Amino acid sequence: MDNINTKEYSPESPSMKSRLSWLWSEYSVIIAFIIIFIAASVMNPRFLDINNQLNILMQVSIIGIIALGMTVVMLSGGIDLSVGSVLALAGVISVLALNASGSILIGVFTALLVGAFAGFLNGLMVAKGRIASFIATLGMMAAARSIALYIAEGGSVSGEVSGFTAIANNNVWIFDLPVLIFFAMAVLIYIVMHKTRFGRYVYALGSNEKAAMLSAIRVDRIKIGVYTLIGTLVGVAAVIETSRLNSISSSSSGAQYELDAIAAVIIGGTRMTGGRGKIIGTIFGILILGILNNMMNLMNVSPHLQGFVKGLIIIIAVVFQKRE
Amino acid sequence: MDNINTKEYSPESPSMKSRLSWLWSEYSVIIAFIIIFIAASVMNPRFLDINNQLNILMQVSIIGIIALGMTVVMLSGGIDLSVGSVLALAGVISVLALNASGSILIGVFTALLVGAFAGFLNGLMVAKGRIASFIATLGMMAAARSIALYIAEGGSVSGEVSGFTAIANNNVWIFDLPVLIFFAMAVLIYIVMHKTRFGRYVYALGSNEKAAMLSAIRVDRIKIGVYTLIGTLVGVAAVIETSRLNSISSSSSGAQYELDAIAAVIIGGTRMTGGRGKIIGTIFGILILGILNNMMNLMNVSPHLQGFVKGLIIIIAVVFQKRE
Amino acid sequence: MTSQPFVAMNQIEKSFNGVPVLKKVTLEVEKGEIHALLGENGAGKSTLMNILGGVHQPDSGQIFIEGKQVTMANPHISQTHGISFIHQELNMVGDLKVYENMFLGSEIRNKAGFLNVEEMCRQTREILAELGVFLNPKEYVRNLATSYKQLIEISKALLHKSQLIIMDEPTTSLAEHEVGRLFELMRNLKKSGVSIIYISHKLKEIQAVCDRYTVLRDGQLVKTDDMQSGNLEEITKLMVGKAISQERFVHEHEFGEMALEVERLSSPGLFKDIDFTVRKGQIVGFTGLAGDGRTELFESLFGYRKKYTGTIKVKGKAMKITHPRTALQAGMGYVPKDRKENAIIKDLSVVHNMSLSSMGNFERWGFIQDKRELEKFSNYEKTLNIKVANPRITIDKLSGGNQQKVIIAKWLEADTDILIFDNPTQGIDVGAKQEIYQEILELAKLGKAIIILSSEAPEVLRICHVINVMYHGEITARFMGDETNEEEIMHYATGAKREGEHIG
Amino acid sequence: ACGSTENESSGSTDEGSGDGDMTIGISLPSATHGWMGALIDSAEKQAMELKESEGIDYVMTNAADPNKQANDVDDLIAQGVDVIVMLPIESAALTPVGQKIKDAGIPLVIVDRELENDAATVVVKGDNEGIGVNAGKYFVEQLNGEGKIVEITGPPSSVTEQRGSGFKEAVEGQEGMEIIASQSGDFSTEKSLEVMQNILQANPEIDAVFTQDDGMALGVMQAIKEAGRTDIQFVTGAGGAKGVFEDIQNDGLMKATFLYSPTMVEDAVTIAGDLAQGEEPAESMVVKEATQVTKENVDEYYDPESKF
Ligand SMILES: Nc1ncnc2c1ncn2[C@@H]1O[C@H](COP(=O)(O)OP(=O)(O)OP(=O)(O)O)[C@@H](O)[C@H]1O
Ligand SMILES: Nc1ncnc2c1ncn2[C@@H]1O[C@H](COP(=O)(O)OP(=O)(O)OP(=O)(O)O)[C@@H](O)[C@H]1O
Ligand SMILES: [Mg+2]
Ligand SMILES: [Mg+2]
Repeated sequence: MDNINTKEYSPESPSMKSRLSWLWSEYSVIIAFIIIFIAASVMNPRFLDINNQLNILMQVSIIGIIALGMTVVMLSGGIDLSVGSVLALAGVISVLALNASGSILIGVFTALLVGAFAGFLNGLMVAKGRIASFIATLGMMAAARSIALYIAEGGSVSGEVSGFTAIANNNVWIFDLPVLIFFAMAVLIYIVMHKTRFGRYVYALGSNEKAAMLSAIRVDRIKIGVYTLIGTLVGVAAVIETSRLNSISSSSSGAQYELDAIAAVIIGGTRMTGGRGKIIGTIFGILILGILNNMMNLMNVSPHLQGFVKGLIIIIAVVFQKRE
Repeated sequence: MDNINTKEYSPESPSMKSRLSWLWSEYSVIIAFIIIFIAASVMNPRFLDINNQLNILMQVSIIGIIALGMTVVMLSGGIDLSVGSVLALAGVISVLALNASGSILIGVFTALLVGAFAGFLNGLMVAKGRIASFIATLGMMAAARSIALYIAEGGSVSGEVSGFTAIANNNVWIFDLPVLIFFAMAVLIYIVMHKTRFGRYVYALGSNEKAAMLSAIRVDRIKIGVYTLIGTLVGVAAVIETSRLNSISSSSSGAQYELDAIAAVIIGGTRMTGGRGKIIGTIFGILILGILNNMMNLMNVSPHLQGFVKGLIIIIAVVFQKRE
Repeated sequence: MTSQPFVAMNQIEKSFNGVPVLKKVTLEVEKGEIHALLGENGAGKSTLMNILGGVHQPDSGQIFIEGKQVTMANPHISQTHGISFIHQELNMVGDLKVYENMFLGSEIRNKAGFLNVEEMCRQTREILAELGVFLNPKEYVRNLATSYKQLIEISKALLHKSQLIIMDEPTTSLAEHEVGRLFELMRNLKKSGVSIIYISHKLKEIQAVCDRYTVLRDGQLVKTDDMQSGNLEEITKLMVGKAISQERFVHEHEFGEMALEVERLSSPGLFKDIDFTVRKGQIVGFTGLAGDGRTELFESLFGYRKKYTGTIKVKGKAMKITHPRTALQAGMGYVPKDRKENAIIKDLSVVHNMSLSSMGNFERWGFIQDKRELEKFSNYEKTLNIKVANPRITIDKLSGGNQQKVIIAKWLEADTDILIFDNPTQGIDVGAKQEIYQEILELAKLGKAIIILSSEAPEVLRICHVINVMYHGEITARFMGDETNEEEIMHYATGAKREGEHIG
Repeated sequence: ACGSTENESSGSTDEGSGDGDMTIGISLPSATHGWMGALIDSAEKQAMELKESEGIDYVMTNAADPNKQANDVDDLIAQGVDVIVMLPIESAALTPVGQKIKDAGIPLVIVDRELENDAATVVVKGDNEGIGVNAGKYFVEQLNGEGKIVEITGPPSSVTEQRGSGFKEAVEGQEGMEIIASQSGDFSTEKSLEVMQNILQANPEIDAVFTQDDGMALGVMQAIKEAGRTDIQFVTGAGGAKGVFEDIQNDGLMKATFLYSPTMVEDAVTIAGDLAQGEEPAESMVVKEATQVTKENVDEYYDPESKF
């Protein structure tokens, strides 16, 4: 038995201690998460309730899926401000398609398609138009919201096909389906980023675009791919959001999702300028935000002061983890 | 005569033609502005009305002042999302101070102080805490709005000192005072950025932070200075905004000002990542936005579609001017 | 009294992440001497200097300036002690103008507190002229060639009227005549009592200008001595543990078929009417001064620049190369110069940098096989003698020379038939240089077509079969490698002489 | 309608009273404009009062979008609150959430915007459509069926939609009445000022201005004052803000506003308190009339201490 154990300590798997210090520097967000988790448990016993835990998971799943895509975009050195608006647009159009066709599959497919197409346009603007991603996606943010409002005449549209709400409201064992979709997406994006050349190229591009290009990487395609990917993920999120409430609002759905998603990515340790960061970090980042929102509801913080508390804790979480 | 003329063509003052091309590459935003201006004149004859022109100037002055500060922040490689919230906070506190003291001077001074202090905190977080400016100012955005809401109990506060409204509602010749304040600030910031070493260091820092540091520049101080500067400018904007209507709303005042300010800066040709850009560009950027808003009202564009039109024109303006 | 050295670094120790890099190193520099600091890549030279310059803090040991102990907490403090530092990696602010870079951190201001632009421009022109450089001080640095950036970096250090100037490989992208001027300047500085610490891997330079030398090896002091008493061979031995020949490589293998034919390649303002051919197994060199257009030429050939005319034939087939990817698919590889900007991805690990251009070699079912990457890397680690403790650390933690070797490994792994090396031995120590030449020769023997761009005439002379000399974007001469010498090359490179082809 | 939930809810109330205290859960949108800010404040004040007088605890949550509000309600249900007060951001979107509350056996008090099913135990609402309709009638009356009208709307939302369509409905019957411009003032005074300035430029002749919110009306009046326009006969608002009342009192350009007071939430919280204590609601629908406030009756409604 001993033998097998020692075998693990080959030169490439360093000692326990250096492993911990590596964990700390690479994944300090996990430690921040654990501390916040413990603090929350102590402050309110209801927090640990299994139902509450499942609620939190459910609550972060939509922004979580978007944050996964945002991680990829930010690793590539860009940003996507349009996610919230595109979610509204994809939701509105997909509900219309759903109602028109009566087919859930078509509804879902439409959402993905609209999201992917909006992302593709963002990618084109960034890659071929050479527009700063901030401004390109700011434009898309305004435009997508505007089209959604126009189509839905400023109001919300509701699904009329029974069974559509099942997507977000079904459970598998104790988990809500959206949570499982989130985890599936997380695993998928993890694999894409760490096990395929696409992911490798994204990191390279975010770190040094010129060197990436001189390494014979088609930087433009990768960029378009990155924005199309987040667009598709936003489409997935739109399906869940629409199905959950069986309706989507052209005016308020998705409002400020970009800020939450970006906050999760940065709390998760991804560098603003790209090239450095981890999918796992983002997952813990989004969990931290979820716990914060949940705790604020549980603790009855004065509504006017919730922003203050949230802002403060985000900053503390980030200060706490920075190591460079 | 000829002689004098040729003397001008020393290697450092290029020919007319190359001068034009230089103008184009450096100040293409001005050309975009001229085109939009002409288009607006053609589309609606009322646009050229002197009162309308003065209105536009008045309308851009508040965001304009903020955008000047945003230019400096973005040149340094940062961003400030908290401007709108800090404006509300500075406004609320200054009205309270104004009413309590009965002194306009104290009111104005308080606004500047609150703005500068919030900026200083942002600067500390970015420089000493090494927090990404996006996240630091996102935290400040939430916190400042929250405190403003808390102080004003979610409502708005009104000035009770006669004479306070004069600040924003007086004219000098045909110009409203806020317009003149905006121009004065523009000249001031121009001088700071191009004639003092502070400005030089801001560019250096935004372009290559490591090189700036190795040149023995105290990078931290410059960063703190940059955020304090924009904070102070936000304080100035808060005074104008409050004085204009003699009241400020803790909930809606300043909402999304950050997006307009950032858009103006980028339309003005400043690079997202810092180091490159011009104050003059920002001024034309803000004028373009002002004309856009004005034209959409003049033409009575459907509110649902305004976002689309605005997003589109911003992107076109940016595509049109990019030259690299 | 006078025997007190200007700077004394005593028993300096430093480690990064638990890996010792400097082990009780002692260095003394007298007033008015030029002191060479020598050693292999990764020996710790730059680290030692970074400690003196306030960039890094030592783990233990003391620094004395004129006998007084000092703490170099940051670059600013170091500067106030009269120390200027020319860093190994260029640290220019590209978005500022030449004069703004020169005076960054020490601007001249008028009485009102505003910047005195005219005075700064005047002084900039003056000091650049001393190095034989005539530039518009208001030009943006980003528009300048690397050699100019390096010269500006040097001038900036001169500007401070320092008592000690640290020069960490200042000549890596300079041409011969520019180096000559720099040496002249250094000798003048020495006369006026300024001390200089000079780091370079070009031993001829060391001999030409240095008074004393200190050799480091694996972070340990090996020897400090006067220059006269040691000859180059001895120093080399101290550095790498064996003697290195400076002889020309002998080529005995046969050339294969035509690999690359370039006809009438032109790009306005960059290069004009370029014709040349490379056969399999042939090593073709291109040399010239800065601004001769050779980098731009090959960047175009490699698809990084797109605005050019003319025909490119790869293995007899005409190709339109519009992207580095197409170039790679056509069988071309390119090791760019200025590795910091163009070659290394500093956030990727050493292994991942190596595999970046040839992901296909490491994939199975579309997924990357980590193990295969590591295995391949350990091969290169041995053959190229790359010094790295753990190949999973990010590449920016490696010494400059080892970074360069990883980049070469990257293109060896891509296994292209044509390999273009732009300044392949920039900042590489003599031992490693030899290894890289050896590797290149092996590749040629395997039938690869090799192109070497270099500003160092001796480099192309040592290894190339054919040498092209460029001047102002044109090929002004072509020699067989064994039928010419440095002097002749210089003639054509400086435009003093211009002729048609020298070989039939 | 709530007969079926009665049994279940009494079950959960028992549990609640088991640990000795009762809790009201409040789910509101976040304070993005003055009216909502005032409403949140009113709700908190009323809840605090209940806490002091009756010992009923409360938990308040705020959300910027329907999904977040659904999350908030999940949290409230998970905490086992005894009654929920909700102002749905979107009626349609929060309807399934209301159902969930009902299924959990928790009484629900809906404020301001109705759900599309019968999940609510009690609805306390203003009359958004009524604001538009009443304002429309007022315009027809004052302008004698003829005139050029400018409309300043809120940001796109169902509230804006209802107020706007009520107004159009009432005005469209009149041949001579025309809405010459309709622009959004985003429920913000500053934005409305700017927008009105521009509209004044575009339209040399305007007879009256309909604004969907009192805060916006203040901005509109400022713009008219600055432009020195005399053609505009009156401006109307909606809500019941102190500043607007004062202008009506002082014979300003504001001639009328239509009540839509944020204090409606106080009633809702009070009713929720009663429900929590197991009382039957007196009525299942409390409609706050969009009462027209003009010079004649303004003193009845004016409260100098009001924050709104
Ligand atoms: N910031 C750092 N973090 C970790 N290791 C470092 C760092 N800087 C340098 N090292 C390591 O320290 C050792 C010495 O590096 P240094 O740059 O001093 O070498 P050098 O003698 O200047 O080599 P070269 O001639 O290639 O420039 C190398 O092994 C390098 O990997
Ligand atoms: N360097 C790259 N940059 C961007 N996209 C790439 C790159 N390489 C491959 N791809 C994408 O993957 C797809 C398949 O690549 P392709 O078949 O061209 O690779 P390949 O030449 O077979 O490479 P290898 O032989 O190394 O596997 C391409 O259509 C392209 O979209
Ligand atoms: Mg070095
Ligand atoms: Mg292949």
